[in-house]
Amino acid sequence: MRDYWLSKLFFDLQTPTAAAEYRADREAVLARYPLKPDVRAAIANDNVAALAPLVNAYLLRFYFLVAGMPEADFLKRIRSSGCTGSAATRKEAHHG
Amino acid sequence: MRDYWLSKLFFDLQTPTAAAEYRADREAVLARYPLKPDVRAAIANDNVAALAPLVNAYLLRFYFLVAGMPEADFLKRIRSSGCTGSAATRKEAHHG
Amino acid sequence: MADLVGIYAASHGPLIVRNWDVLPAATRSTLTTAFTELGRRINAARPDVLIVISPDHWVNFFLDNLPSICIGVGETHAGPPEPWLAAFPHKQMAGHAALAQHIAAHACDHDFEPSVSYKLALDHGFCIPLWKANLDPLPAIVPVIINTVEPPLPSPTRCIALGNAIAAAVKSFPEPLRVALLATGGMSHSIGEPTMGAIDEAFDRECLQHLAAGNSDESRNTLLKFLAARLPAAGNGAAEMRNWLTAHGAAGAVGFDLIHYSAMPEIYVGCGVAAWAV
Amino acid sequence: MADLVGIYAASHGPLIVRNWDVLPAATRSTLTTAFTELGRRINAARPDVLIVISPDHWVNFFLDNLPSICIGVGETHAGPPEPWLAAFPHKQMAGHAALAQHIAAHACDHDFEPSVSYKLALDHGFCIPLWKANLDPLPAIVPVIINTVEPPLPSPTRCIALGNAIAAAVKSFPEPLRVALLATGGMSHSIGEPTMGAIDEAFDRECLQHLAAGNSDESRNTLLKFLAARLPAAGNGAAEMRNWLTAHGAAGAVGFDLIHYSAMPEIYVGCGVAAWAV
Ligand SMILES: [Fe+3]
Ligand SMILES: [Fe+3]
Repeated sequence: MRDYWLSKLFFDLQTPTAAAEYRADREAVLARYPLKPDVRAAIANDNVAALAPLVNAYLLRFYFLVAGMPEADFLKRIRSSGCTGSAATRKEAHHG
Repeated sequence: MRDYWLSKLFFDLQTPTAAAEYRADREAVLARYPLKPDVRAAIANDNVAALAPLVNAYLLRFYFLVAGMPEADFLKRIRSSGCTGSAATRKEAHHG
Repeated sequence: MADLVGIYAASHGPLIVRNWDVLPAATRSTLTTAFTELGRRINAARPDVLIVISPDHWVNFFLDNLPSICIGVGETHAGPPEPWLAAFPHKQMAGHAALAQHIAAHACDHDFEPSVSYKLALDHGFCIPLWKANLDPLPAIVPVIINTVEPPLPSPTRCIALGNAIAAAVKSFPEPLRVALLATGGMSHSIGEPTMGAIDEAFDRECLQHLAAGNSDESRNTLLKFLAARLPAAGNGAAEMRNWLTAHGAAGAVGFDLIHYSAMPEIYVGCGVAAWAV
Repeated sequence: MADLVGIYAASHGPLIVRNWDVLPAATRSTLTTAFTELGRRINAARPDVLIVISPDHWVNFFLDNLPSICIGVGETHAGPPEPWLAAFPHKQMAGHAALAQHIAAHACDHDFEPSVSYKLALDHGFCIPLWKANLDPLPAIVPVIINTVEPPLPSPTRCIALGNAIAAAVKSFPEPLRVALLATGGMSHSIGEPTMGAIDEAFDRECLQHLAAGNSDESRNTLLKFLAARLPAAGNGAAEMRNWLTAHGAAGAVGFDLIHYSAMPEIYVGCGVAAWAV
């Protein structure tokens, strides 16, 4: 199950203008999305493990690129997250 | 085959604000859509017969309500248009 | 472990609401009686969740990405955006994300290719029957949108099969839930085309007979042959009979109870209200 | 009367473009050789239209309405919106609305429920192979988007069947046209999940063997069993093998020619380029 507004935030940050605004003033951008408090806290703390189950893996990875986290850091965090892979992957067996 | 921008215009006019703006200043609204000249002329002339094949029948009917044409007039025009029914209907047989 | 506790269908012509105050008293009385009986039956079935099968009338989708079938998996759904439905009593309606996701996954596993939506507004196709039937409490809604307004439209054959798949998905849902299904739209009518206002009463009555004949292979083939021959001439709005076919496929057995039918040119539709046995 | 004149597949990893200047010389040379040979073959087939089967990587669609399958019926398509693809030589690409509508109608008639789009931007999944293969002239493009990034995903079985339906639709198109098909994506890779960077070379090589074994009922069943067992562990990006399966279903006969395969961790993908006999 995805968090709609978290996903929408990450989706919208794909445009270079939105990404630049986010890097300049995170709070102003975040204020436009009705994020749940725990989701908002996970963003504030760059908590990869908490965000991973709530959003598509492609969007997750893209977000941390935009947010300025080095890819090596992202990889370390996702690997220690306890996350076993994206929903798309986990659904494979089921979708046969 | 539908005309995308004509359809988009009619679709957008569903909001009361857009409909009010259209009634107050058609040209300002039309200028925002890259309409082909013949499509634009058909709108200017309330040419139901010319517009009918280019747009979904629900949107067509809705547009003339917004544009202020009495339903009786619309019916007279669509009935004399030579149009044999919406694409959705014509597709029934084909789609089995 | 979920149970399918009721299967229903009802027309949803906008004029039922838009023109209510100027409709003949006899029409209002007939509609009130029919929808009250529909509501009485749904309330009596005590569903936790109501799967509502309806078209989208250019509210959620446009030519950018027009789905054949869309399943609403949101936790909530917005009320109708049509200005003339401003008095509809729910601005937000609860969804049932887990059941909806289960139905979507089951559909993908069984050879359907639906789209899914986490964020839908439910237009008059959903809300007129819900409102007029006066459901109390309003169950959680799982919206299933079948495109009947502009190609791509799923074929009648596939709508029956989809109903069957939805019923199987409900039965395989791992939590105890009472689930009902309401199909909306139809019967014969035309919107924005030369036949607007015309109702093909003979089509509607014969269609009801075929639905009453049940869902054996033979009855289904007879119904599909009838539709192939007659649906194209029954008006673009008659394409909404796909929703009834989905309900019919979910029922999958003999037992169809007509609550009301009459041709109602004053609201532009052949107005049918019905219940299937479960 | 249209003819299917070529069927191809190629990986589309973004780093092929984003990191081109910093890739090892040997990698660049290998990629250039493979894509040049792909382009040579497509150009030699002289297609008027190229059906391109690719995922959408969150460019056109969002959770509001996420399709399993979408067919692009526009007269034109926009070029890639990714900033790092700004140098892609086409801001607009011609579509083929008539063929696309014919494929969509044929799909609906044959038990598929695609969405259709009149307005798509073609992302790197489409444009990296088109660019690197250096097609001249660029044929008209009919985009077929198969969702491989986030459920709902069509099942592998259905992707093979869809390819078969696309081939039948092409053959039944009433105008003389030379039509080729290019599937993009895969092979094994992971994006944004713990295995990111890992490549399952054994999976890729065994998958290629199954594709080379043709499309008899027996080969297809063996392939599908292999995928059911191994695809889930080959990374979320391996879901894009659905596009290869669609090409395989369109080919429907023995004759598969591997142009290139190597595991390329430097671009995060098992990189395959191939052609089927037609
Ligand atoms: Fe309707
Ligand atoms: Fe990809």
